[in-house]
Amino acid sequence: MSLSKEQKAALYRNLVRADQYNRMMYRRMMQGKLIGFYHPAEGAIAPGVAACTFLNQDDNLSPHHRGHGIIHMMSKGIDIKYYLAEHTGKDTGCCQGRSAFHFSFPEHKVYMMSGFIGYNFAPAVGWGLAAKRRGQGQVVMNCSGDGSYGQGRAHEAMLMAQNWKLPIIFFCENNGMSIFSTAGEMHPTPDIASMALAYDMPSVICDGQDVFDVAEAVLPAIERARRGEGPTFVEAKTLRFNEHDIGTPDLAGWEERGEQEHQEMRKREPVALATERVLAEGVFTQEQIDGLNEEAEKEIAAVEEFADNSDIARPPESELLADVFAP
Amino acid sequence: MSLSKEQKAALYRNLVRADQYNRMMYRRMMQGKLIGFYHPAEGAIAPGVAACTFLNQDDNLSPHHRGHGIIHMMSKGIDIKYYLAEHTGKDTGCCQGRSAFHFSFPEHKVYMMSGFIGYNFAPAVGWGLAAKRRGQGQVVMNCSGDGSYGQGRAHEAMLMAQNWKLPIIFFCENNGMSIFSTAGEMHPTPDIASMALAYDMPSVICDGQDVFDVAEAVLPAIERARRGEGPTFVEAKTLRFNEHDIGTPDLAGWEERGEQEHQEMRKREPVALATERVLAEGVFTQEQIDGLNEEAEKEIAAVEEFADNSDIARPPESELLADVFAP
Amino acid sequence: MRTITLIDAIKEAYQEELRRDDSVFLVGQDLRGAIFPHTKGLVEEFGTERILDTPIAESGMYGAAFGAAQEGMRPVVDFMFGGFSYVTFSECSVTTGQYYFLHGSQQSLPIVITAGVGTGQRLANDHAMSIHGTFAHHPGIKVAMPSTPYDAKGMFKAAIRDDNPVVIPWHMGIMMLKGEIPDEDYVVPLGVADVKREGDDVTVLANSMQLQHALKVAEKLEGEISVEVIDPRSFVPFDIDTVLQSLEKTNRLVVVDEDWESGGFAATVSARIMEQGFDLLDAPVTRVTLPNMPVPGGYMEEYVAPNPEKIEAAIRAVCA
Amino acid sequence: MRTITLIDAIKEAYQEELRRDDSVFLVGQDLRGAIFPHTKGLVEEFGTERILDTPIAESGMYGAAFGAAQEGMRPVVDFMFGGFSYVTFSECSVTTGQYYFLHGSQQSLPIVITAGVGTGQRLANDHAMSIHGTFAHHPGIKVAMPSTPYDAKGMFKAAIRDDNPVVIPWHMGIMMLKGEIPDEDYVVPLGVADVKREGDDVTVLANSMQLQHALKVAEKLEGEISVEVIDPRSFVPFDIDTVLQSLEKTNRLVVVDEDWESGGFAATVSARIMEQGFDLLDAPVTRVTLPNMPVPGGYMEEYVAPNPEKIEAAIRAVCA
Ligand SMILES: Cc1ncc(C[n+]2csc(CCOP(=O)(O)OP(=O)(O)O)c2C)c(N)n1
Ligand SMILES: Cc1ncc(C[n+]2csc(CCOP(=O)(O)OP(=O)(O)O)c2C)c(N)n1
Ligand SMILES: [Mg+2]
Ligand SMILES: [Mg+2]
Repeated sequence: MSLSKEQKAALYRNLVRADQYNRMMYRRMMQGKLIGFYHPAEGAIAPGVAACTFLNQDDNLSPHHRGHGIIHMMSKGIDIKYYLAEHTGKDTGCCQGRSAFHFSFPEHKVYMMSGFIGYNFAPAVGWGLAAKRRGQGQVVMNCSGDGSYGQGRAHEAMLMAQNWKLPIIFFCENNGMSIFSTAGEMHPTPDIASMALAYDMPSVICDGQDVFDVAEAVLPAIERARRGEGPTFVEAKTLRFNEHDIGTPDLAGWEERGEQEHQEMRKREPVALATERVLAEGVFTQEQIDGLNEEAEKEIAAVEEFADNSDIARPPESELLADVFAP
Repeated sequence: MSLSKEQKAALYRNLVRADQYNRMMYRRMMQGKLIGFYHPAEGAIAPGVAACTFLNQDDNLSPHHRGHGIIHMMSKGIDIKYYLAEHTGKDTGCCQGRSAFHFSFPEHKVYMMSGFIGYNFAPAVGWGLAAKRRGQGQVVMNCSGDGSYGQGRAHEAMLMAQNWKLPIIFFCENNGMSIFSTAGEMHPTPDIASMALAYDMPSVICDGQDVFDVAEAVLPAIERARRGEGPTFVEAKTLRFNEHDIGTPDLAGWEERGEQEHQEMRKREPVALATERVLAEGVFTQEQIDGLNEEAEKEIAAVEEFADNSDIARPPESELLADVFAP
Repeated sequence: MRTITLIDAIKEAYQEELRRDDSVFLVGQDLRGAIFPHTKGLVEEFGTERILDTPIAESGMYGAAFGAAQEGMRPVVDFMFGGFSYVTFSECSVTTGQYYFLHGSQQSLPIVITAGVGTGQRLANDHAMSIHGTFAHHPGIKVAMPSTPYDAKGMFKAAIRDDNPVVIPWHMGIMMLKGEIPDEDYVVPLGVADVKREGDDVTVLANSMQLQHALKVAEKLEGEISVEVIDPRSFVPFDIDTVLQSLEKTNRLVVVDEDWESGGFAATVSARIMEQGFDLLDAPVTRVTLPNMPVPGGYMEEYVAPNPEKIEAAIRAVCA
Repeated sequence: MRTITLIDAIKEAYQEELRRDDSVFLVGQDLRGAIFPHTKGLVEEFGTERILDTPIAESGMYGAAFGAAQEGMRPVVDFMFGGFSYVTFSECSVTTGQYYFLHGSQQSLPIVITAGVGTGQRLANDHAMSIHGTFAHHPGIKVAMPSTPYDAKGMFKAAIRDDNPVVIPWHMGIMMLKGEIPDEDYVVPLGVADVKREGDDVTVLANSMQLQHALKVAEKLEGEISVEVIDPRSFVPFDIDTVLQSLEKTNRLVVVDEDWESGGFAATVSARIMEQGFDLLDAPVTRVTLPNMPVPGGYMEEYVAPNPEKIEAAIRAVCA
């Protein structure tokens, strides 16, 4: 499958935005301007952009927790300001400032977050089921890390998706790490995609540093799901440039990941790789790229302003208690 | 691999015993002389016999719930009278009459039963781990049905077994049914063994109606585990002649399994198939076979007598309360 | 009025709600073939999409309900036996209970969770344990349990129509209990207790099979001790006002609950009455519960679990 | 006596028990690299078999502990955050609690279950919830939680040496709390409460971070109200005698518990005091707990959770 110029442009633009969003979140966490924790996405922004840029508003999305879903959500067209407000404890937050880091945009079919790794698999079955019954070609983009496939929930969801031919993309963002553990130690084969063999589910592996390569892998899977032909496993091999979450050391097992590993990784920085390509292919000029960067800066400044200018959410306990159940 | 005459004799003898034990349990349940329920094993006795006849006392065994583990336990050399006493609520029962249908023979490394299908997978990891650390060639025979592989726990155990090269045999007794549901509907490939592909785990499929064929499949897997080469998935294709448990109707989906299905199944009755073979191969004469049957009858009569002559367990509540925690 | 069994009352609730609302569906294991009679034959009317059987994969199965509820459907998820809900407990307790509130109270989650529970079958702990107390400990989930066929039908209908997650197990010990139900559509609102028998000397709060035990004891004691029997029906929300009103009259309370003493619903009731009704009490609130041991199967079950003898003894003790 | 933090006290307990007994090992996720400081560097001394990291597969991970315990080993399983235990709840509550008793009390199950819990990090429900109350509801499992470095070391050692499953979470809000510990080997037996401060007017039962809150309030009220502060230390078994003895003197009880009001440990204590100490009470037992809502993150956490202001108000109310 080859991408159109428009598609490449859209991907590149979102890649630039994703990169800046991630930097903003990193900076704010370091500044003490975020609640809870942040799992930085540097080096790993291409998969989410490619998986989500061409989704429709009524497709279901379960964003990966890395980058706290911002990459995925902004690529799907969700206004991030409500999530940043949430993450700063503000009353304009998408969860009324109650949730710390959970996201929720039901009108965009991004329903939820839970702190349990692998939480996405069970509800994805229900979303897929609803989409299939509706029969309008909606798909479920189910994004999570290599580590999450350790959970038995992953098996159950893939089993049922394949039994029922549900329109689910099992999108595995394999950065080779879960916290300090390496995928080499925690999964017995080189590819998490080997799990798809269990169900005779089609699978494809792509280069997660190359946003275009990921898009070329994921778009046919989306089309296949839309046509009602069932689930696909898509594995994007990616990298984690930073520590797992800000504040934890950057270890593999129990030893520092070395300078050399970092240098090797950074040779495959996704924005640099994509920039080279869009320039070479004439998708954008350098000037246009500068423009995209400026636009993204402005967008993010506005998002931060919204969050910072909102009030801290401190409703009285009685008000909260009245909100535990739907009326 | 070809079986010795002694091996065939041992298998055949246990097959005869297994068959009679199952008939006894069926009869007692119908007579109201068992507590709880009974999941009859007619048609499905060969896999358990083959999996367990050659286990050592210090190998771990998790018996399949079909036949309530009796086939597996008696094949491993466990005296069933304490389990029958348990199943009749007697104070001589292996769990002091407290458990209804749970079994527990720690000295034979049959530790437990739980009512949760798939319960066996998690502890099997720990047994395998202990066996590996001890390094004495012990193996874990982990028996359960096709349906149990729906559980995410199965994935987690196989993943960890393969990561750590644990000496576990994932022994799947695939009777094509779980209660009313067919494996065809609940698993997306013809073989549950397809799951082993996910982990690049060796697997083998055998004819579960033929006790010798199962033994030929399972013995190399046991040897492999003893040598420290890791887990194997062994799938025995078998049949369920009766209803799921006594009292439930015998349905596939929501319709009666037809007379024809039953007739077809019964052509593959495991004792008949094995008898033909032992006679043809001169392992036993008809006279010897009659002798084996008589022996088994006597054994089971003694087991029933023990259970029936024991007292009903009715300890005072205070005594029970004192037994909740180990001293 | 017709006389039907409790399990058939649940079935009628299913049938009527499935007919009334296309978004209602059942999901579980072997519902089509019907492990328990309340789903028998439903697949013939409603088809395999609305009477949906899954592999033995409780997380995936529950997920089918959870995700579908987020998509606007109204699933009833049947765990067969209550204990099996523990197999996917992070989903059906924490994630379910927090979903609405923690995500800003924007989108409700109309899931009904049901299963058979309770002692009486001699099946031991994992097949006999209660679940209402555990779920009532986790905020964001309504919890109720019917005691009569009338309540069963009305409460299951209310649960299916409720926009919140509702855990509503039914007790296997009274599945064949018969009672009258009207022909018209009705619901029994969740959160409203019911005085099942009036009395003056002592109040007994009891539910489900234990409510039936309590009624028997009340009858037996008639003339000697006048027992008011209240059925909470719902544990969350709990209608404490009805109990406090009764205490104005009786000043004595026995709470019967087929759950463990430690951390069970009876403890919560006792603590709340302590706080809200201390001055009404002529005697300490007394509980009849499961002792703190795994529910034994076999012949021990019947005397370890709450039973009429234990209830009678507790009544006599608080009235002494 | 040395002064160390609570989290280092746990680490010392691990080190000493790992050295003392070959059958002890730790299993969890990212223990080698140490998500929390109590496992930092342990792998260097004890190797990867005894500081065992698993995939993100809580059932398999817990199974490694459960099965190994049946094989005579003494695993400590670390869930990282307490809520993650719910991911494998059928194993770590029901199957674990029933194993010994239901299988005839022949073979004990020496597993220690631990995790960080509690409010104070603003991480919201799934990362902040308590687990002691839920586990205390399920029979067959001991449940305890330390409040000081001294208790932490001694109780973790006792837990590791206990032949029963012991759930012993530690509160993230006091992980850096400092306190003195002796150089010699010692254990703090499970099931023994501790009077952390003597007083005459009112008894406050509080544990873990809330114990620290209660001590602060007691100090603040000195001269005005004389507050006795008792740390239950263990929830199962629970040392009610120490509380009853205190009530002989104070006749007033406030129970502080960082768990939900509904079904939490505080309710159980209140109900038991109702039954066993009714005549000692000059005022109803009052509880300070989490209100029945999923624990909110963000800025709400600090005033929704029990805190010194709420504890003080409760003390004043029962003494009024
Ligand atoms: C049930 C559960 N277990 C453990 C954790 C702790 N945890 C948070 S992120 C993480 C690693 C996830 O790895 P992966 O899925 O590969 O995503 P990555 O962080 O590498 O992007 C772990 C173990 C958790 N949140 N939930
Ligand atoms: C967690 C759980 N879910 C459901 C059940 C109910 N159940 C008991 S046996 C059974 C079918 C098991 O099928 P399989 O593993 O193939 O074994 P078989 O009975 O066919 O021999 C089911 C669903 C259960 N006991 N536990
Ligand atoms: Mg990863
Ligand atoms: Mg089967």
